Amino acid sequence: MKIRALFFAHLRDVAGAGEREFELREGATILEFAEYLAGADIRFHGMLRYARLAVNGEWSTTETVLHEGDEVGFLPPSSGG
Amino acid sequence: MKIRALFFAHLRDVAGAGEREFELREGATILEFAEYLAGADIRFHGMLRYARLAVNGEWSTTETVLHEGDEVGFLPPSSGG
Amino acid sequence: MPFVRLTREPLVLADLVARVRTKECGGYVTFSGDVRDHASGKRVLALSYEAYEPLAEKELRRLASDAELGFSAICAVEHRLGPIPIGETAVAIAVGCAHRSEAFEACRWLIDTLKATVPIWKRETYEDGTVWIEGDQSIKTDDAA
Amino acid sequence: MPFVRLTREPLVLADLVARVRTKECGGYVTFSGDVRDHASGKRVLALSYEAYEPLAEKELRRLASDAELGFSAICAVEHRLGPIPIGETAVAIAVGCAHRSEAFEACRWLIDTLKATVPIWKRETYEDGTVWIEGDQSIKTDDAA
Repeated sequence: MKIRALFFAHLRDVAGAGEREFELREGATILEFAEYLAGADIRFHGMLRYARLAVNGEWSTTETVLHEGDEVGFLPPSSGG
Repeated sequence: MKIRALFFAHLRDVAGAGEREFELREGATILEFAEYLAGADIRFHGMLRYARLAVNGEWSTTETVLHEGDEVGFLPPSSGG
Repeated sequence: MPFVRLTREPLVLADLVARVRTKECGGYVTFSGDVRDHASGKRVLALSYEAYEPLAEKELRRLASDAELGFSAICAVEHRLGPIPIGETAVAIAVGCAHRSEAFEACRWLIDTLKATVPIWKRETYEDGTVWIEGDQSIKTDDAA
Repeated sequence: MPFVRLTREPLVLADLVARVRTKECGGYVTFSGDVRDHASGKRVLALSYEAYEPLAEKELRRLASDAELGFSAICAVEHRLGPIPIGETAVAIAVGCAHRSEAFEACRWLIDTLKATVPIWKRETYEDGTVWIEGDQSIKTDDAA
Protein backbone atom coordinates (compact mmCIF):
# COMPACT_ATOMS: atom_id res chain seq x y z
CA MET A 1 0.00 0.00 0.00
CA LYS A 2 1.07 3.60 -0.58
CA ILE A 3 1.64 5.88 2.45
CA ARG A 4 2.39 9.58 2.30
CA ALA A 5 4.80 10.80 4.98
CA LEU A 6 5.17 14.43 6.04
CA PHE A 7 8.41 15.60 7.63
CA PHE A 8 8.66 18.89 9.50
CA ALA A 9 11.44 21.19 10.66
CA HIS A 10 14.86 19.42 10.75
CA LEU A 11 13.24 16.06 9.89
CA ARG A 12 12.58 17.49 6.46
CA ASP A 13 16.34 17.90 6.00
CA VAL A 14 16.82 14.30 7.09
CA ALA A 15 14.11 13.04 4.73
CA GLY A 16 15.35 15.21 1.88
CA ALA A 17 11.81 16.50 1.29
CA GLY A 18 8.80 17.67 3.28
CA GLU A 19 6.64 15.02 1.70
CA ARG A 20 7.56 11.53 0.47
CA GLU A 21 5.68 8.46 -0.63
CA PHE A 22 6.49 4.99 0.67
CA GLU A 23 5.35 1.52 -0.26
CA LEU A 24 4.53 -0.51 2.87
CA ARG A 25 3.03 -3.95 3.41
CA GLU A 26 -0.72 -3.97 4.06
CA GLY A 27 -1.51 -3.57 7.77
CA ALA A 28 1.86 -2.07 8.77
CA THR A 29 1.91 0.02 11.97
CA ILE A 30 3.67 3.35 12.43
CA LEU A 31 6.25 1.51 14.53
CA GLU A 32 7.11 -0.73 11.56
CA PHE A 33 7.15 2.28 9.26
CA ALA A 34 9.60 4.09 11.56
CA GLU A 35 11.82 1.00 11.77
CA TYR A 36 11.86 0.87 7.99
CA LEU A 37 12.88 4.57 7.86
CA ALA A 38 15.63 4.05 10.48
CA GLY A 39 16.96 1.19 8.38
CA ALA A 40 17.08 3.44 5.33
CA ASP A 41 18.80 6.37 7.13
CA ILE A 42 20.54 6.20 10.51
CA ARG A 43 19.43 9.77 11.24
CA PHE A 44 15.85 8.52 11.55
CA HIS A 45 16.95 6.33 14.45
CA GLY A 46 15.15 7.34 17.66
CA MET A 47 12.65 9.47 15.79
CA LEU A 48 9.69 7.81 17.52
CA ARG A 49 10.96 8.95 20.88
CA TYR A 50 11.66 12.43 19.55
CA ALA A 51 8.75 13.24 17.26
CA ARG A 52 5.05 13.21 17.90
CA LEU A 53 2.96 11.33 15.37
CA ALA A 54 -0.12 12.20 13.39
CA VAL A 55 -2.21 10.19 10.96
CA ASN A 56 -4.49 12.02 8.57
CA GLY A 57 -4.22 15.26 10.55
CA GLU A 58 -4.94 13.79 13.99
CA TRP A 59 -2.61 12.81 16.85
CA SER A 60 -1.61 9.19 16.73
CA THR A 61 0.54 6.57 18.46
CA THR A 62 3.18 4.07 17.35
CA GLU A 63 0.62 1.22 17.39
CA THR A 64 -1.69 2.79 14.82
CA VAL A 65 -2.31 0.48 11.85
CA LEU A 66 -1.87 2.28 8.55
CA HIS A 67 -4.08 2.07 5.50
CA GLU A 68 -3.69 2.78 1.80
CA GLY A 69 -3.37 6.51 1.19
CA ASP A 70 -2.82 7.46 4.85
CA GLU A 71 -0.87 10.63 5.55
CA VAL A 72 1.63 10.15 8.38
CA GLY A 73 3.17 13.23 10.00
CA PHE A 74 6.42 13.21 11.99
CA LEU A 75 6.31 16.26 14.23
CA PRO A 76 9.36 17.42 16.21
CA PRO A 77 8.88 19.27 19.54
CA SER A 78 7.00 22.52 18.87
CA SER A 79 8.50 26.00 18.85
CA GLY A 80 5.56 28.19 17.89
CA GLY A 81 4.48 31.31 19.76
CA MET B 1 -4.81 80.07 59.01
CA LYS B 2 -6.86 79.10 55.98
CA ILE B 3 -6.94 75.42 54.88
CA ARG B 4 -8.55 74.11 51.72
CA ALA B 5 -10.16 70.68 52.14
CA LEU B 6 -11.02 68.37 49.25
CA PHE B 7 -13.74 65.73 49.69
CA PHE B 8 -14.13 62.84 47.27
CA ALA B 9 -16.86 60.31 46.43
CA HIS B 10 -19.49 60.05 49.21
CA LEU B 11 -17.49 62.36 51.48
CA ARG B 12 -18.37 65.14 49.07
CA ASP B 13 -22.05 64.52 49.85
CA VAL B 14 -21.25 64.67 53.56
CA ALA B 15 -19.25 67.88 53.17
CA GLY B 16 -21.87 69.41 50.88
CA ALA B 17 -19.15 70.34 48.38
CA GLY B 18 -16.04 68.84 46.84
CA GLU B 19 -13.95 71.73 48.07
CA ARG B 20 -14.34 73.84 51.24
CA GLU B 21 -12.26 76.36 53.10
CA PHE B 22 -11.70 76.18 56.86
CA GLU B 23 -10.13 78.51 59.38
CA LEU B 24 -7.85 76.57 61.76
CA ARG B 25 -5.44 77.64 64.52
CA GLU B 26 -1.81 77.95 63.41
CA GLY B 27 0.04 74.61 63.74
CA ALA B 28 -3.05 72.39 63.78
CA THR B 29 -2.55 68.76 62.73
CA ILE B 30 -4.80 66.76 60.41
CA LEU B 31 -6.00 64.88 63.51
CA GLU B 32 -7.22 68.13 65.06
CA PHE B 33 -8.76 69.18 61.74
CA ALA B 34 -10.65 65.88 61.53
CA GLU B 35 -11.86 66.22 65.15
CA TYR B 36 -13.12 69.67 64.29
CA LEU B 37 -15.00 68.27 61.25
CA ALA B 38 -16.50 65.41 63.32
CA GLY B 39 -17.73 67.99 65.84
CA ALA B 40 -19.41 69.94 63.04
CA ASP B 41 -21.07 66.88 61.43
CA ILE B 42 -21.48 63.46 63.05
CA ARG B 43 -21.10 61.83 59.62
CA PHE B 44 -17.45 62.84 59.62
CA HIS B 45 -16.93 60.74 62.72
CA GLY B 46 -14.49 57.88 62.04
CA MET B 47 -13.35 59.44 58.77
CA LEU B 48 -9.67 59.16 59.73
CA ARG B 49 -9.99 55.41 59.98
CA TYR B 50 -11.93 55.24 56.72
CA ALA B 51 -10.24 57.75 54.42
CA ARG B 52 -6.65 58.07 53.38
CA LEU B 53 -5.15 61.51 53.72
CA ALA B 54 -3.22 63.75 51.38
CA VAL B 55 -1.64 67.16 51.87
CA ASN B 56 -0.80 69.22 48.81
CA GLY B 57 -1.17 66.24 46.51
CA GLU B 58 0.99 63.81 48.48
CA TRP B 59 0.07 61.01 50.89
CA SER B 60 0.00 62.13 54.47
CA THR B 61 -0.73 60.95 58.02
CA THR B 62 -2.89 62.19 60.87
CA GLU B 63 0.14 63.76 62.61
CA THR B 64 1.00 66.09 59.73
CA VAL B 65 1.13 69.71 60.84
CA LEU B 66 -0.82 71.99 58.52
CA HIS B 67 0.24 75.36 57.20
CA GLU B 68 -1.53 78.38 55.73
CA GLY B 69 -2.93 77.54 52.29
CA ASP B 70 -2.45 73.77 52.55
CA GLU B 71 -4.77 71.56 50.53
CA VAL B 72 -5.98 68.55 52.54
CA GLY B 73 -7.59 65.64 50.68
CA PHE B 74 -9.86 63.08 52.32
CA LEU B 75 -9.76 60.02 50.09
CA PRO B 76 -12.18 57.09 50.58
CA PRO B 77 -11.06 53.55 49.59
CA SER B 78 -10.37 53.47 45.86
CA SER B 79 -12.60 51.95 43.20
CA GLY B 80 -10.78 52.75 39.98
CA GLY B 81 -9.94 50.24 37.26
CA MET C 1 10.07 56.12 31.95
CA PRO C 2 6.53 54.72 31.88
CA PHE C 3 3.70 56.45 30.06
CA VAL C 4 0.73 57.26 32.31
CA ARG C 5 -2.30 59.38 31.62
CA LEU C 6 -5.67 60.34 33.04
CA THR C 7 -7.99 61.36 30.24
CA ARG C 8 -11.62 62.10 29.47
CA GLU C 9 -11.24 60.75 25.92
CA PRO C 10 -11.87 57.15 24.79
CA LEU C 11 -8.89 54.83 25.36
CA VAL C 12 -7.22 53.17 22.37
CA LEU C 13 -5.45 49.94 23.34
CA ALA C 14 -3.39 49.79 20.15
CA ASP C 15 -1.94 53.26 20.84
CA LEU C 16 -0.93 52.13 24.31
CA VAL C 17 0.76 48.99 22.99
CA ALA C 18 2.65 51.14 20.48
CA ARG C 19 4.07 53.10 23.42
CA VAL C 20 5.73 50.05 24.99
CA ARG C 21 6.85 48.37 21.78
CA THR C 22 10.65 48.10 21.52
CA LYS C 23 13.10 45.75 19.89
CA GLU C 24 14.16 44.39 23.28
CA CYS C 25 10.69 43.06 24.08
CA GLY C 26 9.44 39.69 22.93
CA GLY C 27 6.23 39.50 24.93
CA TYR C 28 3.45 42.04 25.37
CA VAL C 29 0.54 41.69 27.75
CA THR C 30 -2.35 44.11 27.96
CA PHE C 31 -5.29 44.48 30.28
CA SER C 32 -8.40 46.50 29.55
CA GLY C 33 -11.25 46.94 31.97
CA ASP C 34 -14.53 47.76 30.28
CA VAL C 35 -17.68 49.29 31.69
CA ARG C 36 -20.25 46.52 32.07
CA ASP C 37 -24.00 46.76 31.81
CA HIS C 38 -24.51 45.06 35.16
CA ALA C 39 -22.90 45.12 38.60
CA SER C 40 -23.89 43.33 41.84
CA GLY C 41 -26.84 41.85 39.92
CA LYS C 42 -28.23 45.25 38.91
CA ARG C 43 -28.48 46.84 35.52
CA VAL C 44 -26.03 49.75 35.20
CA LEU C 45 -27.53 52.72 33.38
CA ALA C 46 -24.58 55.07 33.69
CA LEU C 47 -21.13 55.08 35.12
CA SER C 48 -18.49 57.67 35.77
CA TYR C 49 -15.13 58.01 37.49
CA GLU C 50 -13.63 60.86 39.42
CA ALA C 51 -10.10 61.15 40.72
CA TYR C 52 -7.95 63.29 42.94
CA GLU C 53 -6.10 63.99 39.74
CA PRO C 54 -2.68 65.30 40.79
CA LEU C 55 -2.19 62.48 43.30
CA ALA C 56 -3.77 59.82 41.09
CA GLU C 57 -1.41 60.66 38.27
CA LYS C 58 1.59 60.74 40.60
CA GLU C 59 0.56 57.41 42.10
CA LEU C 60 0.05 55.81 38.67
CA ARG C 61 3.50 56.97 37.65
CA ARG C 62 4.97 55.52 40.83
CA LEU C 63 3.28 52.16 40.30
CA ALA C 64 4.33 51.98 36.68
CA SER C 65 7.93 52.91 37.56
CA ASP C 66 7.98 50.25 40.29
CA ALA C 67 6.65 47.70 37.80
CA GLU C 68 9.28 48.67 35.22
CA LEU C 69 12.04 48.22 37.77
CA GLY C 70 10.64 45.17 39.54
CA PHE C 71 9.71 43.17 36.44
CA SER C 72 12.24 44.54 33.89
CA ALA C 73 9.23 45.79 31.95
CA ILE C 74 8.13 48.74 29.88
CA CYS C 75 4.71 49.93 31.03
CA ALA C 76 1.95 52.25 29.87
CA VAL C 77 -1.22 52.94 31.86
CA GLU C 78 -4.28 55.03 31.09
CA HIS C 79 -7.42 55.60 33.13
CA ARG C 80 -10.45 57.35 31.72
CA LEU C 81 -12.38 59.79 33.94
CA GLY C 82 -15.83 61.31 33.74
CA PRO C 83 -18.84 59.49 32.29
CA ILE C 84 -18.02 56.35 30.27
CA PRO C 85 -20.59 54.70 28.00
CA ILE C 86 -21.36 51.02 28.68
CA GLY C 87 -18.98 48.76 26.76
CA GLU C 88 -16.18 51.32 26.57
CA THR C 89 -12.85 51.02 28.32
CA ALA C 90 -12.20 52.56 31.74
CA VAL C 91 -8.61 51.43 32.25
CA ALA C 92 -5.97 50.12 29.88
CA ILE C 93 -2.50 48.77 30.65
CA ALA C 94 0.20 47.62 28.24
CA VAL C 95 3.40 45.89 29.33
CA GLY C 96 6.36 44.80 27.26
CA CYS C 97 9.08 42.44 28.54
CA ALA C 98 11.87 40.32 27.18
CA HIS C 99 9.96 37.25 28.38
CA ARG C 100 6.26 36.58 28.74
CA SER C 101 6.29 35.49 32.35
CA GLU C 102 7.35 38.92 33.62
CA ALA C 103 4.92 40.64 31.24
CA PHE C 104 1.96 38.71 32.69
CA GLU C 105 3.11 39.30 36.25
CA ALA C 106 3.77 43.02 35.77
CA CYS C 107 0.40 43.60 34.09
CA ARG C 108 -1.46 41.67 36.78
CA TRP C 109 0.37 43.49 39.56
CA LEU C 110 -0.33 46.86 37.95
CA ILE C 111 -4.09 46.43 37.64
CA ASP C 112 -4.41 44.87 41.12
CA THR C 113 -2.36 47.62 42.76
CA LEU C 114 -4.02 50.39 40.74
CA LYS C 115 -7.43 49.24 41.93
CA ALA C 116 -6.31 49.11 45.55
CA THR C 117 -4.34 52.33 45.84
CA VAL C 118 -4.86 54.96 43.14
CA PRO C 119 -7.33 57.64 44.32
CA ILE C 120 -10.02 57.12 41.69
CA TRP C 121 -13.69 56.44 42.45
CA LYS C 122 -16.52 54.95 40.46
CA ARG C 123 -20.10 56.14 40.58
CA GLU C 124 -22.74 53.75 39.24
CA THR C 125 -26.32 54.61 38.41
CA TYR C 126 -28.92 51.83 38.51
CA GLU C 127 -32.66 52.02 37.92
CA ASP C 128 -33.19 52.61 41.64
CA GLY C 129 -30.50 55.16 42.30
CA THR C 130 -26.86 56.16 42.21
CA VAL C 131 -24.02 54.92 44.43
CA TRP C 132 -20.39 55.68 45.02
CA ILE C 133 -18.24 52.58 45.10
CA GLU C 134 -15.61 52.86 47.82
CA GLY C 135 -13.49 49.74 48.19
CA ASP C 136 -16.02 46.92 48.70
CA GLN C 137 -18.82 49.27 49.72
CA SER C 138 -21.62 50.94 47.78
CA ILE C 139 -22.79 54.22 49.28
CA LYS C 140 -25.99 55.90 48.09
CA THR C 141 -25.70 59.41 46.79
CA ASP C 142 -28.16 62.06 45.66
CA ASP C 143 -25.47 63.69 43.57
CA ALA C 144 -26.66 62.83 40.07
CA ALA C 145 -23.92 64.91 38.41
CA MET D 1 -16.94 29.24 19.76
CA PRO D 2 -13.42 30.64 19.82
CA PHE D 3 -11.86 32.38 16.85
CA VAL D 4 -8.60 30.78 15.70
CA ARG D 5 -6.57 31.40 12.58
CA LEU D 6 -3.27 30.60 10.95
CA THR D 7 -2.33 33.34 8.53
CA ARG D 8 0.53 34.67 6.45
CA GLU D 9 -0.67 38.26 6.89
CA PRO D 10 0.39 40.69 9.66
CA LEU D 11 -1.59 40.25 12.90
CA VAL D 12 -3.70 43.13 14.19
CA LEU D 13 -4.22 42.94 17.95
CA ALA D 14 -7.13 45.39 17.97
CA ASP D 15 -9.06 43.21 15.49
CA LEU D 16 -8.54 40.21 17.73
CA VAL D 17 -9.78 42.09 20.81
CA ALA D 18 -12.85 43.17 18.85
CA ARG D 19 -13.64 39.48 18.30
CA VAL D 20 -13.89 38.71 22.02
CA ARG D 21 -15.56 41.95 23.10
CA THR D 22 -19.04 41.36 24.53
CA LYS D 23 -21.25 43.06 27.09
CA GLU D 24 -20.75 40.19 29.53
CA CYS D 25 -17.01 40.75 29.79
CA GLY D 26 -15.45 43.26 32.13
CA GLY D 27 -11.81 42.29 31.74
CA TYR D 28 -9.74 41.68 28.62
CA VAL D 29 -6.21 40.34 28.58
CA THR D 30 -4.09 40.02 25.48
CA PHE D 31 -0.73 38.50 24.74
CA SER D 32 1.38 39.21 21.68
CA GLY D 33 4.67 37.56 20.95
CA ASP D 34 6.92 39.58 18.68
CA VAL D 35 9.89 38.56 16.61
CA ARG D 36 13.02 39.81 18.36
CA ASP D 37 16.29 40.87 16.82
CA HIS D 38 18.29 38.55 19.06
CA ALA D 39 17.97 35.01 20.43
CA SER D 40 20.38 32.96 22.56
CA GLY D 41 22.78 35.91 22.41
CA LYS D 42 22.88 35.98 18.62
CA ARG D 43 21.60 38.56 16.20
CA VAL D 44 18.57 37.26 14.31
CA LEU D 45 18.59 38.26 10.65
CA ALA D 46 15.44 36.45 9.58
CA LEU D 47 12.78 34.29 11.10
CA SER D 48 9.97 32.18 9.79
CA TYR D 49 7.42 29.68 11.04
CA GLU D 50 6.02 26.58 9.44
CA ALA D 51 3.16 24.44 10.71
CA TYR D 52 1.45 21.18 10.05
CA GLU D 53 -1.48 23.37 9.21
CA PRO D 54 -4.55 21.13 9.43
CA LEU D 55 -3.48 19.72 12.81
CA ALA D 56 -2.14 23.04 14.11
CA GLU D 57 -5.46 24.72 13.42
CA LYS D 58 -7.42 21.84 14.97
CA GLU D 59 -5.17 21.91 18.01
CA LEU D 60 -5.46 25.69 18.39
CA ARG D 61 -9.23 25.37 18.25
CA ARG D 62 -9.17 22.64 20.87
CA LEU D 63 -7.00 24.70 23.21
CA ALA D 64 -9.14 27.78 22.79
CA SER D 65 -12.33 25.79 23.38
CA ASP D 66 -10.83 24.22 26.50
CA ALA D 67 -9.85 27.69 27.74
CA GLU D 68 -13.33 29.05 27.08
CA LEU D 69 -14.89 26.22 29.07
CA GLY D 70 -12.28 26.02 31.82
CA PHE D 71 -11.99 29.74 32.52
CA SER D 72 -15.49 30.96 31.47
CA ALA D 73 -13.71 33.01 28.83
CA ILE D 74 -14.12 34.13 25.26
CA CYS D 75 -10.91 33.51 23.31
CA ALA D 76 -9.33 34.43 20.01
CA VAL D 77 -5.93 33.16 18.84
CA GLU D 78 -3.91 33.88 15.72
CA HIS D 79 -0.50 32.59 14.67
CA ARG D 80 1.37 33.99 11.72
CA LEU D 81 3.29 31.61 9.43
CA GLY D 82 5.99 32.11 6.85
CA PRO D 83 8.69 34.78 7.11
CA ILE D 84 8.02 37.49 9.72
CA PRO D 85 9.99 40.75 9.78
CA ILE D 86 11.82 41.59 13.03
CA GLY D 87 9.54 43.52 15.39
CA GLU D 88 6.31 42.13 13.96
CA THR D 89 3.93 39.84 15.79
CA ALA D 90 4.12 36.04 15.48
CA VAL D 91 1.29 35.12 17.84
CA ALA D 92 -1.61 37.07 19.31
CA ILE D 93 -4.18 36.01 21.88
CA ALA D 94 -7.17 37.93 23.22
CA VAL D 95 -9.30 36.77 26.13
CA GLY D 96 -12.44 38.31 27.58
CA CYS D 97 -13.90 37.31 30.95
CA ALA D 98 -16.38 38.61 33.47
CA HIS D 99 -13.48 39.05 35.91
CA ARG D 100 -9.84 39.85 35.37
CA SER D 101 -8.41 36.95 37.30
CA GLU D 102 -9.76 34.34 34.88
CA ALA D 103 -8.78 36.50 31.90
CA PHE D 104 -5.13 36.57 33.02
CA GLU D 105 -5.12 32.85 33.78
CA ALA D 106 -6.79 31.84 30.51
CA CYS D 107 -4.42 33.97 28.41
CA ARG D 108 -1.36 32.67 30.24
CA TRP D 109 -2.53 29.08 29.93
CA LEU D 110 -3.23 29.53 26.21
CA ILE D 111 0.19 30.86 25.27
CA ASP D 112 2.02 28.33 27.48
CA THR D 113 0.05 25.40 26.07
CA LEU D 114 0.22 26.67 22.49
CA LYS D 115 4.01 26.82 22.70
CA ALA D 116 4.23 23.31 24.11
CA THR D 117 1.76 21.46 21.94
CA VAL D 118 0.70 23.13 18.68
CA PRO D 119 2.70 21.73 15.73
CA ILE D 120 4.39 24.95 14.62
CA TRP D 121 8.15 25.39 14.21
CA LYS D 122 10.42 28.39 14.13
CA ARG D 123 13.44 28.75 11.87
CA GLU D 124 15.96 31.42 12.81
CA THR D 125 18.73 32.75 10.61
CA TYR D 126 21.81 34.25 12.29
CA GLU D 127 24.97 35.64 10.73
CA ASP D 128 26.58 32.18 10.99
CA GLY D 129 23.73 30.04 9.73
CA THR D 130 20.14 28.89 10.01
CA VAL D 131 18.60 26.63 12.64
CA TRP D 132 15.30 24.94 13.33
CA ILE D 133 14.12 25.44 16.87
CA GLU D 134 12.57 22.23 18.20
CA GLY D 135 11.52 22.47 21.84
CA ASP D 136 14.69 23.59 23.66
CA GLN D 137 16.99 22.52 20.87
CA SER D 138 18.49 24.39 17.92
CA ILE D 139 19.27 22.17 14.95
CA LYS D 140 21.40 23.45 12.05
CA THR D 141 19.86 23.34 8.62
CA ASP D 142 21.08 24.06 5.12
CA ASP D 143 17.55 24.73 4.00
CA ALA D 144 17.65 28.50 3.52
CA ALA D 145 14.13 28.59 2.06
